[in-house]
Amino acid sequence: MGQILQFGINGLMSGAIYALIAVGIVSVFKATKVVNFAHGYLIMFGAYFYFTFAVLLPGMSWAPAWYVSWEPAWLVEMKEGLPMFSPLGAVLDWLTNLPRVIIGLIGALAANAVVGLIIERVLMRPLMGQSVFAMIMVTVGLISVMSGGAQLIWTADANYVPSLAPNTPIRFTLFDTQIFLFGTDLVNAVIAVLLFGAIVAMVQFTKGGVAIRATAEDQSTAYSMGISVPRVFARAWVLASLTGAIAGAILATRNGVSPSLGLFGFSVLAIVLMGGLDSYVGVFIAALVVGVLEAMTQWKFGGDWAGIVPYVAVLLVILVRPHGLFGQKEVERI
Amino acid sequence: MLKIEDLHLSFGGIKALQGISFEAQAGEITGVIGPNGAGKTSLFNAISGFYQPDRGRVWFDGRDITGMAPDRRAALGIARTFQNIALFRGMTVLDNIKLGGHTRLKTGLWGALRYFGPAQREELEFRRDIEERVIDFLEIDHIRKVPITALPYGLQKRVELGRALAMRPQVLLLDEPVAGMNREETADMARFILDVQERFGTTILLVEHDMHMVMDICAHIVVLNFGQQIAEGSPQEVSQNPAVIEAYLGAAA
Amino acid sequence: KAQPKEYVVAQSLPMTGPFATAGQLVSPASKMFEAITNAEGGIGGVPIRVEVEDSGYVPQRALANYQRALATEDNLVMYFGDSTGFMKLVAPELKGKNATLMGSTSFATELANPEKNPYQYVAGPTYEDQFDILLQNIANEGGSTVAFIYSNTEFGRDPLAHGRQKAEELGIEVVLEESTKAEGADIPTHVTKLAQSNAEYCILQGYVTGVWPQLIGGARQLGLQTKFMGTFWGMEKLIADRVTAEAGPFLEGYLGVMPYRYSYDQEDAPRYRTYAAFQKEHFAGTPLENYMPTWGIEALCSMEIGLEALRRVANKGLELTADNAAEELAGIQDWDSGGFFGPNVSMVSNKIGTGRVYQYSTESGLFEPRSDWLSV
Amino acid sequence: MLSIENIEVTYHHTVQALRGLSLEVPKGRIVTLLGTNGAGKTTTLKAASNLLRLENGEVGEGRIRFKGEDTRHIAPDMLVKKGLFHVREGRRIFAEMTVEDNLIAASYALDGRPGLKADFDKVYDFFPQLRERRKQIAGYLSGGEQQMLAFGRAMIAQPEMILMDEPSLGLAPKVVEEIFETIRRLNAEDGTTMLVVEQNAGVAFSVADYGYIMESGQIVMEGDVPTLRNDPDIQSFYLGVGGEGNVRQSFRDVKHYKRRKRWLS
Amino acid sequence: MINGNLKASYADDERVLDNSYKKAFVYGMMVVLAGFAAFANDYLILVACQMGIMLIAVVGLNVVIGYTGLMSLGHAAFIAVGAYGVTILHNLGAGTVPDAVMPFIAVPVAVAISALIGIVVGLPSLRVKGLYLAVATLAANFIVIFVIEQDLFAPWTGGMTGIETPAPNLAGWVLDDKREMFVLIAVFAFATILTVQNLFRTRVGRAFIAIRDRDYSAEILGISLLRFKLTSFAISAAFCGLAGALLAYFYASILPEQFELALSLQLVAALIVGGMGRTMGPVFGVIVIVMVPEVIKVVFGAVSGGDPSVAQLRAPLQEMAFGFLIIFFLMFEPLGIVHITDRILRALNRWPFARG
Ligand SMILES: Nc1ncnc2c1ncn2[C@@H]1O[C@H](COP(=O)(O)OP(=O)(O)OP(=O)(O)O)[C@@H](O)[C@H]1O
Ligand SMILES: Nc1ncnc2c1ncn2[C@@H]1O[C@H](COP(=O)(O)OP(=O)(O)OP(=O)(O)O)[C@@H](O)[C@H]1O
Ligand SMILES: [Mg+2]
Ligand SMILES: [Mg+2]
Repeated sequence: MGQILQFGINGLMSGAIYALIAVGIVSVFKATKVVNFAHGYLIMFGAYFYFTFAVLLPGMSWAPAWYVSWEPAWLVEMKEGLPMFSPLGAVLDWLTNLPRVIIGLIGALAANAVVGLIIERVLMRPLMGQSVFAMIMVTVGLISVMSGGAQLIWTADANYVPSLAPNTPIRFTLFDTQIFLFGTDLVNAVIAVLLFGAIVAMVQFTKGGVAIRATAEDQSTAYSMGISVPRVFARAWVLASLTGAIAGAILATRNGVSPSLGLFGFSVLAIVLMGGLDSYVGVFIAALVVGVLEAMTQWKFGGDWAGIVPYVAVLLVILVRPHGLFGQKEVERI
Repeated sequence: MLKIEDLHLSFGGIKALQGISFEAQAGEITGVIGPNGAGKTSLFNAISGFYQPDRGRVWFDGRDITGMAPDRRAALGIARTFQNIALFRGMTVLDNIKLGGHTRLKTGLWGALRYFGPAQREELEFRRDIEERVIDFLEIDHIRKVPITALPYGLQKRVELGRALAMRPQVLLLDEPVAGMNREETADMARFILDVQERFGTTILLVEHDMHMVMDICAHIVVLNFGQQIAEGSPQEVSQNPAVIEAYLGAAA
Repeated sequence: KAQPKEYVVAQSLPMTGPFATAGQLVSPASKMFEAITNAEGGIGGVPIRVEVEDSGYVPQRALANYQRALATEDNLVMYFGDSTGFMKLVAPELKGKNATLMGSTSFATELANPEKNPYQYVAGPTYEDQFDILLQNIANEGGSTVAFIYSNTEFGRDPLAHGRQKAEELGIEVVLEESTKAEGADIPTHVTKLAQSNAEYCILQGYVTGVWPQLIGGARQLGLQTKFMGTFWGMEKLIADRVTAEAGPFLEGYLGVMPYRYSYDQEDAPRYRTYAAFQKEHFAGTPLENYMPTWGIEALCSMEIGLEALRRVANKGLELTADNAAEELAGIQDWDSGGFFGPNVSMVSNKIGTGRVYQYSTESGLFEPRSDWLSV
Repeated sequence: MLSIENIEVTYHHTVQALRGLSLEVPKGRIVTLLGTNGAGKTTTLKAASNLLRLENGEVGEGRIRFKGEDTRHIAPDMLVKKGLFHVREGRRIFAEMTVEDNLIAASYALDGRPGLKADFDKVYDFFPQLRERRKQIAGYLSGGEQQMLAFGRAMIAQPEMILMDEPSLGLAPKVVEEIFETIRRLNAEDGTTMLVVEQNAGVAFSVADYGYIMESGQIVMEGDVPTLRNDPDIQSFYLGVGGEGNVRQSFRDVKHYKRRKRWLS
Repeated sequence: MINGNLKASYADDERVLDNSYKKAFVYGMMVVLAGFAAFANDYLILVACQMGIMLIAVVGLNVVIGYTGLMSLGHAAFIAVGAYGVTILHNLGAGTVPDAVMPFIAVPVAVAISALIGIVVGLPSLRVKGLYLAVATLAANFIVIFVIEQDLFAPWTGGMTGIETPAPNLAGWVLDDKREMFVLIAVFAFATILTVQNLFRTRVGRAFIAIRDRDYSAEILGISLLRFKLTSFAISAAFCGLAGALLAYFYASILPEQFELALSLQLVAALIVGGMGRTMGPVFGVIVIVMVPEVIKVVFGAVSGGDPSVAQLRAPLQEMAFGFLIIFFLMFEPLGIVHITDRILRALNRWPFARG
């Protein structure tokens, strides 16, 4: 029982992050009918940007001291004589890293937004009003471009980044089994859920929603209704890259930074379709479900099995409900 | 030939059809008119098997086809054109018309993969047939190899008719064949429809909002309103009928 | 018959892809090997040329590289492959004129199998041997429980079955066998399972740059006392240093088996001194100036062994065919490796079953010997 | 209000659809544009509302002015906000959205124009069927209902000028009259300027002040409505009267081999 | 309209090589290939073989994506099935069945199995459209690879460590040499193209296209969606299976990771670049997709002169080039290379009467 709880919680925590990744895919789809196969790679870029601003730049010789680390006297003396890896130590280490973490996040958000805008402006907008299929396949092409680009810029080795929150372990006993949790994972999950909620609120409950759906369905007619289609496009992509940046930073703290982060995109794609491409609610549920299923499989069968959980899940769901758990109607045929 | 018996059809709350019954006489043109949203297209969809009626039957020369799948009905010889053109835009005129003959051809997968031999013979035979019976007949020989997208609306409508004819239909359902055509083009289309009836003795069901045309070429007219059948009879009778004038024709008639 | 004007030694290295770091540090080492070898008279007076091709750590690409080399180079005498996957992919191709003496970065057990294919060899102990050494070490230290955490790849799985049974022999209980994704694994879950198993020792297998540091970091933060151990690919100082720099001193006390001396351990290693001199001169300003990573050492060792075999063929005045080379290779006995290995070593069924346990210290940033040279 | 000065339009850099077409729509008037299929009527309207680019068509020569302003570099949505609304050919409703949302979408045209608020009831009063189906997915509406919705969107936008592409397409005769009645009313009451493309010349003439006839990308005839009405060609080809003694000839009597008159050639 | 090919009979009009240029091209190709097989150096043969195998697969993919309009991102799975199919059959049959006849049994069976699995994977296509199908197939790809890698089946599939593959022995003719394989592959490639070409001259092929353009009105014409969607999937899976079988014969051993998403994407890319729904599309596409990296390799070798620090930039650049290729065509020549050649052909046709 306690075990189930343990892995259930782990699952929910990674599920929350899936949801955060998924929100980017859904937003772009809702606005443009384009499923962004390269979203995982947008996230990878986010991760690398975080790495750049939180590790590479502070590592530079010219980096100012306050940027590299924050060590006021009181902090230093508190650290004195603490055993290695003590809970308090974790908090203090985090405080020391705080400047890098903050600048890292800001930098990642900004840089990724730019990337998103470039993609929209250079690749999506010229195809606007024409073939959706083309736009989608362009994102498929982006996969290679971005993963190649990342290797060109940052090389392919794995790197490590400071965590967003103090990584104090949380330990408690439930149904007389020890439950272990990581502070940062909890915080990450909370961040993810909050962001998700905020975005859904923004898109769902404003008049903007209509404009977005109109644009998605028929761009030229939306235009002739006085809806600024390019703006809708741009916003969707920026939104995707911003959430992508955060998600990237989080994944980076969990698994380190490497081009393989891009692969997350595919399993999340499966999750998104499982939930129903255009339904935030459905996707959120799907994300959590898959997260938990994965953790459970992990627990019972081990890592290799966990890998295909999303794919099996999506196949089963689609066979029963062709448009996902909560998906609407027909999707654009490609 | 085609007998509709107490047909009921509804979508959620909306009652599209409520007890439609009439019979289309073999070799005649039967008009179906009515205000927008009266249920004309729905009726066609029910006949061609797209919607399953909640109640009522559809008889095709003495045979109950109510439960039958659309493709089976097509095979029996029920062809139709659509209110908003449904041609295969990726193909040439010729291929579109060839598609009409799908159910008449026998070639199976293996034959098709081989092609040379029976498949080829059949194809050429079929080609000759549609050339003479459809393409020349509709005067579209000059656009045979033209892709649909490059054709103006009027011609597309004609090609759609051609595709239906390629099925050698016994019953032909035409949903607003002259919508969006000017007087001249309408006249041509009317001519073709009459020729089809005269030359192949096809039973035709015609939905159209152009009253001049309907009144001129239909032998018999059924009037729907909000899914109900409010009148039936010869053009004269119908056009005199106050209910019809009130619901549909307006001052124009 | 006429002497060729040069012999070609071709390599596939992961210049890009997940192990780019390794490939990019090894390829200069290969150039060094070329220079030094030729300075010492090449093979029977004929100079060698080392050709490096990028594989991106994709077996098929490496295979294509090999086939291109075969098709374009007429005097290809030795090949160095960069993954177990490639070695297995290519193995069946090594017949007749397509055969070439072939070393690699891999310690896969299957490769040490002269009957099945005499041309491929392992320049050290196989992963199974390395596991033996580690488990032996655990037993010596009086450990009683161990966990195996391995990446879900053939690299990760290679020694498991064997390790299981060895542990049993030594009376060590395997309390957890956990497979993870090779990259981007779900760290919290794995660490949790490790914590719940509360193993004294944990052997990590099948990782190079990723995952294992996070696992150890996670465990430390949970305050686990588990001692972590790695095999060859988990023993690189550069990685350990980077982890320490970027994420903290998690790796303090990390143990592992390493077949060779580290490049900074040069007293009894004349060969290392030769290299060091060359590096000082030619690689000034690069990471290679004062240090040769374990990957480079491994590649060098592998090529030195191949070279030894080829020279023996040449000295007999025979043609440098793959078959002659393979025969001489199998015959290498009580060989003085010039310091790669402590003692003199022998090729036993195309591998060298010798190695040593080292421990990492975050202060010194060095892997320091924790055991004597063990042979299995 | 809207003036088009001999524009050339080509699609995909190959198909030339308009060859030096010019027309003028004065403020507060209703002008109709007639022509056979493929003549280029729709293209003309798309050019005016700057939607061509989305179909890979472009205006080469010539100039288009709306309220004196060259429209070439005004984005379509801005044009709408400036008061030029285009009712597209073939309905083009948002099939996956509800009827109501379709109307809301149209209200974007109001943004930035002062003192106007969307008035949905006006539309619903006009087309009661739409009120019944306000929450229904628009794609399921009947052809005619969709046409009504398309027209309703124009009413919501309350533009200064409407480009209307075949408003009577697929509508019941009664509704056609009503629609043209509103066109007249919108023009009389709100002073909305109109450019109406129609196939049904009869009704078009009943509301228009002035008319243009086009053939293969060019204006071949123009004049105020009474003159056009009495033109024999117009009568036979667009009004279908003519032949012996100005009675409408029955479709049954039409023959294939009747020579097709063309203005050009 | 004046043009170079006016037809005397419907039979002529139905011809595929309906003008002298096409004829010249096709017969020319045959000659070139024959010469190539005889004289090209080993490495070129190697590349050509890979092209041929990929070509067969892409032709198959074209049936589903290009002609039937069903998106698939998982066709590598069928190649895997074909490859593992023959290998396993060979291993099972070893001893009982004489080697000389083995291929004649193994290949058809493996192809049939691929077709069957194709039908299974195609099943969602009846209810699911577009993206959902794309991701369903993508998922199928992951799952097939996963199954192959499972220890449970390792005794047959060799699991993650891959498995050795047999060299085909066609009634005594053992093709253990790449050059011989090339002949075999080339023959099959021609055959597949011809077959597909024929398919689309008949009602079956037209039915596919109808389904692509708008399936509901296809149904009205009496085309059974169930039957033809599955047929389409079966055919294309079968061709990919065949490609897989040849691949197994070509390489001395195979690894699961050869058949992962990357390969599926390559197939799709080749199709996009070459031109979807067109006979020659796959041909041009494959040539480009395979050649571009090779060219980059050569060029790069020239400029970098083996300097490792530069050489390490090559692979990423190749990868990016691959992506840019897809994007470029989607944006500037969505109809693919065939569209370019069409224009040239048209010009040639009219010449000297008019300009194309
Ligand atoms: N699939 C559907 N789902 C929901 N309602 C539908 C559906 N199809 C038709 N309807 C409704 O049924 C009614 C009849 O529609 P139908 O298309 O038959 O009208 P119609 O007579 O063809 O009108 P028109 O002359 O404008 O084409 C309409 O009110 C329409 O809203
Ligand atoms: N998107 C397009 N791409 C290519 N050619 C086009 C396109 N749209 C229209 N055309 C061509 O331009 C010409 C004019 O078309 P347009 O639709 O403007 O005519 P129209 O007068 O509106 O005809 P209709 O009465 O059928 O609406 C036609 O020959 C048509 O083939
Ligand atoms: Mg209708
Ligand atoms: Mg038009």
